[in-house]
Amino acid sequence: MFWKRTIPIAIVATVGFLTLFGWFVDEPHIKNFVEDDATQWYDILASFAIFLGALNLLKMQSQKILKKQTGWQYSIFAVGGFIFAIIAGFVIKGNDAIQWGAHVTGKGTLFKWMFEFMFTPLSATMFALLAFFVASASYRAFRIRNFEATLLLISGIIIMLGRVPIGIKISAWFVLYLTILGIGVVVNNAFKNKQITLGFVVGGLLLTTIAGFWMGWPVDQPALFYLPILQDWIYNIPNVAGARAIMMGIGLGIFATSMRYILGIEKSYIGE
Amino acid sequence: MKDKQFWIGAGIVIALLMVYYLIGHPFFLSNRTVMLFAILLFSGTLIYYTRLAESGESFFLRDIPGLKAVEEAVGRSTEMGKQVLYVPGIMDMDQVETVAGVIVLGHVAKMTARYETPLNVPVSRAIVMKAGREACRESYLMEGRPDLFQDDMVHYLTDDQFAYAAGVNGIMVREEPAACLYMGKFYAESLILAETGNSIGAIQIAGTASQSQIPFFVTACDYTLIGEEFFAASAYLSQKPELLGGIKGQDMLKAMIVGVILIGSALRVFHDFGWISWDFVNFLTVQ
Amino acid sequence: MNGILNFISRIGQLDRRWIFLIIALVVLIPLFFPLGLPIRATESTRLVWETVENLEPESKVLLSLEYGPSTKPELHPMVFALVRRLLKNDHKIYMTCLWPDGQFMAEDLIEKVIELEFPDKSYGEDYVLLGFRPGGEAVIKGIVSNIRKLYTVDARNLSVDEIPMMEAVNQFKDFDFLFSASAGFPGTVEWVQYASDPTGVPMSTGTTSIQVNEVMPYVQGGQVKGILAGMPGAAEYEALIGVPGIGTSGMDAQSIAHVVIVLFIIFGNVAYFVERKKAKKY
Amino acid sequence: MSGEILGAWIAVFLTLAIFSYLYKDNAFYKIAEHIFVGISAGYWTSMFFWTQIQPNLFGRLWPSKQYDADSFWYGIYDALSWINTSIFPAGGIDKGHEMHLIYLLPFALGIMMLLSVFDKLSWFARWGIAYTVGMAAGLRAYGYLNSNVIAQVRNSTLNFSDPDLPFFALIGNSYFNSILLLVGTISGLLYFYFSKEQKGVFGKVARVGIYFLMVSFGASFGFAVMGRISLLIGRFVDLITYNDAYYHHATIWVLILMVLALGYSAFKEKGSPKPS
Repeated sequence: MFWKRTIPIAIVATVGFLTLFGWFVDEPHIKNFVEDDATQWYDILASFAIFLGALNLLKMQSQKILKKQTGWQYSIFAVGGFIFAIIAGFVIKGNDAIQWGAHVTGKGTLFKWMFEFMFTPLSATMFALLAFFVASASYRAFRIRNFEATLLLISGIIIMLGRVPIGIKISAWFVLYLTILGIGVVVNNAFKNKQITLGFVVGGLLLTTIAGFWMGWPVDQPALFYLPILQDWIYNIPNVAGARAIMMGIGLGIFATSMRYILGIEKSYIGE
Repeated sequence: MKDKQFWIGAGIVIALLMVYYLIGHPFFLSNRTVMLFAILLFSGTLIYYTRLAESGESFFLRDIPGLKAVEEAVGRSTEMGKQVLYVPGIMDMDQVETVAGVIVLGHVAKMTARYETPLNVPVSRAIVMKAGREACRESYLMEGRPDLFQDDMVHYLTDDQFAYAAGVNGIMVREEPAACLYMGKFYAESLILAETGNSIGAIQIAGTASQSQIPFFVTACDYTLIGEEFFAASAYLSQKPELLGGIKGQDMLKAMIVGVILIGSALRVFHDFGWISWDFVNFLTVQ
Repeated sequence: MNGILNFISRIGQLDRRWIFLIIALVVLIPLFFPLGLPIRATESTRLVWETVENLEPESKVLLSLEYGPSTKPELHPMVFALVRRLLKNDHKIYMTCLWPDGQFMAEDLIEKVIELEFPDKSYGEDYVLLGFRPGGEAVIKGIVSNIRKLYTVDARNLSVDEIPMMEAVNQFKDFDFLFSASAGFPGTVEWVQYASDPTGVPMSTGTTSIQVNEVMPYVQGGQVKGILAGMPGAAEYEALIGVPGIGTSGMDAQSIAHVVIVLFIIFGNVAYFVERKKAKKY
Repeated sequence: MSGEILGAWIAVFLTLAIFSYLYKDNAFYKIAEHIFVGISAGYWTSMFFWTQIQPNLFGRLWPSKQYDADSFWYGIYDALSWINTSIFPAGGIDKGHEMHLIYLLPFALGIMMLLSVFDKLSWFARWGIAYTVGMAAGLRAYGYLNSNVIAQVRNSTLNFSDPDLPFFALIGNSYFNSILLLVGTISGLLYFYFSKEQKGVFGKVARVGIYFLMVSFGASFGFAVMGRISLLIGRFVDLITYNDAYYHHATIWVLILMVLALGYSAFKEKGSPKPS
């Protein structure tokens, strides 16, 4: 029990206190540990751990092949890919001018070749799949179900259009017309009276048209309805307010959770 | 003044700090004093409420729908005879979110042990694999079902973000889990996971403090624990008084912060108008 | 009428693969037939531009590259544009990488922009690639406390003591400006928390679009001086300095794709309403 | 350079194979996915080893600066060097480090981590986990409290410092914007208040908070669309490059072959009764 539980809890508390209060201490050894060694140690630890992970991956995939589970043929590619990467990493350098160690970031090595022609296209394409997913997600999710969803939709669309060059071409008057129609829907829902709705919409459109002729239809006036300016406002004011609230919540949550670990109130991450 | 021990302790800490200050505070970075006080005040509040809860005081805590849904999701998987997929984020244990994710995993493992539902936890970091296994093993043991636990429930895929996403994607489309839980720190892969989960019709619950990913989870998942709610999850799920007390303490801190913002606004405006010379902004700028 | 309604509600249940196909086409076609839409700089881009323009001549600029191949399309254009401007204004550029693949990106930058367009600028005097050091936040802290301890040699194995422009550069405070081109962790947020906030050295940033929201509160509060937001941010910066580049050329495809997605959203909603109406009727 | 042309073909194949997932889960995607998982695991294992363990750990334990062939400590090193000279080059490791024997501690934790594969010793990993959690907790608690809480409290306060501040302006600061920011931040923060039912006045404030959160999410979403499209543009530009005559039109050939293969398999599936 002592080795399995008490020591780990003691390690958390000691290291935690040291790294937390080390921020206030102007003593070279402690400062060095907090600012440099602490994270380096973790990195070293993680680098050892990754061998463990790789072993687990190999075990799972080889089991699949040996037991001929469904899709075992594909596991051959996983094992093969891993072995190829390890060979490029530890056995064949491919460029004698570069030292071992520098070969993982240097030019002309097998490792670099693997990075450029296998790793890069795979990860960049996987990332690019998101362009499609984000389109289908917005298609499905941006529905005017309730007021909150509508806000999400409107702010999303304004940012999407206002941020790109085409937004500059969209006249503020067009947006104004749309806004009046949109408010018309709200008015209709609020009063449930066709006459009021009709009066509002026709009146609004008429007034806008008169104002438009009077002002000569400038693209970026009234500024409130010009997408590039409107998106800048949304992005700088309401967006920041919301983001800041979440940010502070997260900050507090992380602080409180960290303190719970350091003080040993929460210790289930090592099993209780 | 209910908790005598606490106040005595706090008094001792303050006294020690005073003594330290009076002897010339060696090795102390004095431009960070504000932060030191903030830490002491904040942790003091948290400890106070934790102790209060431990002594039997109970607090009201509102429901978080996403957390109620976790048990439902596990139940549904059981009915359908399918597995539960749990993704503890793509970062390592050096992120507080990941640790929180592993703790929630422990609670989920208790449920799957109770319902005898298969659990599948692909992870992207080996330390998380180790920690996840320990948490699951313990949960299955506590539920009296060590026979159902296997090490390979929690298995490693790869450290790489998108390779991991591709791998989990594959698991989803081929094994078709009925419930997908995403709890941890996420980056761009969040939408790949959530969209694929959606396409296989799984019930999806996400919890994350990765600010930029919350919107995707909100739109693509059935329930999302937003930011701080996620950190409250382990307290809600465990219902342990000391953890619930911490949540109450956090709430008090939020009230305090709102107060400081309001007072600070007044002070700042007074300063801007030249009525007072003390600069609030400068005071809170800690270098 | 019924036919139209049926058609609309069928669009509502459109197989998402059709959406995928249309997106692919609208992104691909403008790449072959550009439209040349005008570009207008947003406030936060302008702030970056102003900050860079207001630097004293021969300022020491730390440029940190924290991205890899997967986010290259978003960050590479802005780094290209920024470096062009910095070198044109005779600033000195110190490049560091917090991500291992950042070094590949930096090499690419040197090859394609600096060596090609600024042949009179020499390595070690006007720009230097200090390279990648492992450790994430620890590297930032190392740069803040003592950069020479962290970087004894640069990426080309030259001793730092023999690099002329490294003279009088000992710690982060010796730099005049920091630009972090960041695609995630460690990146902008860590630079704010561990370098810029504690030392007061001004910084700007360029991030992937998705990260913008995370960084915005820092920008709004003045902790970060402006932000270049994704590929459009790069295009705006290119417009401000008057040198169109990769960012500008991608903007047409970007514009059309956005319009198409907005159209999808509108169709989706119309279909949703029609469906709801139908459901009410029966 | 044939390596480059071969590489281009492989890159094109892998790119299109991943894209083929958009059509449906198919053999090409499965191959690419498994290769990706395997390659990346090997990639990061090598990367971590050569950027962490070798330079930062071994480089600190046996730096070339203090190399002394007669000492016992470097005797161990020489033995290791005899086993493998690429990891342990003769004469110590030159990564600019001094000797720090304190790094034997993380070394030991790392070894314990490795030993935890054995069932009996699985608890060995706990020490490493404990170290990681403790370090993360201490470092993050300070960083987040400073930048995410204290600094944001400061930024949320009203900013009326400009004497000619307009009452309302869309761009830049104004009385209206400053107040709106304050209201939004506070109401948003109160949404996260757990120990009070969201009813009555408090409920309304929390509702307003949600509205701000939603606008923020929408904006984020809009940005995401933007970023993702940019990445797709990047991919297409690469594919167009690889379609050059220099690469023997790799893109178009691989595309045609892949479409044919997928079409054939779809045709075959349609012909045969579904196995259900």
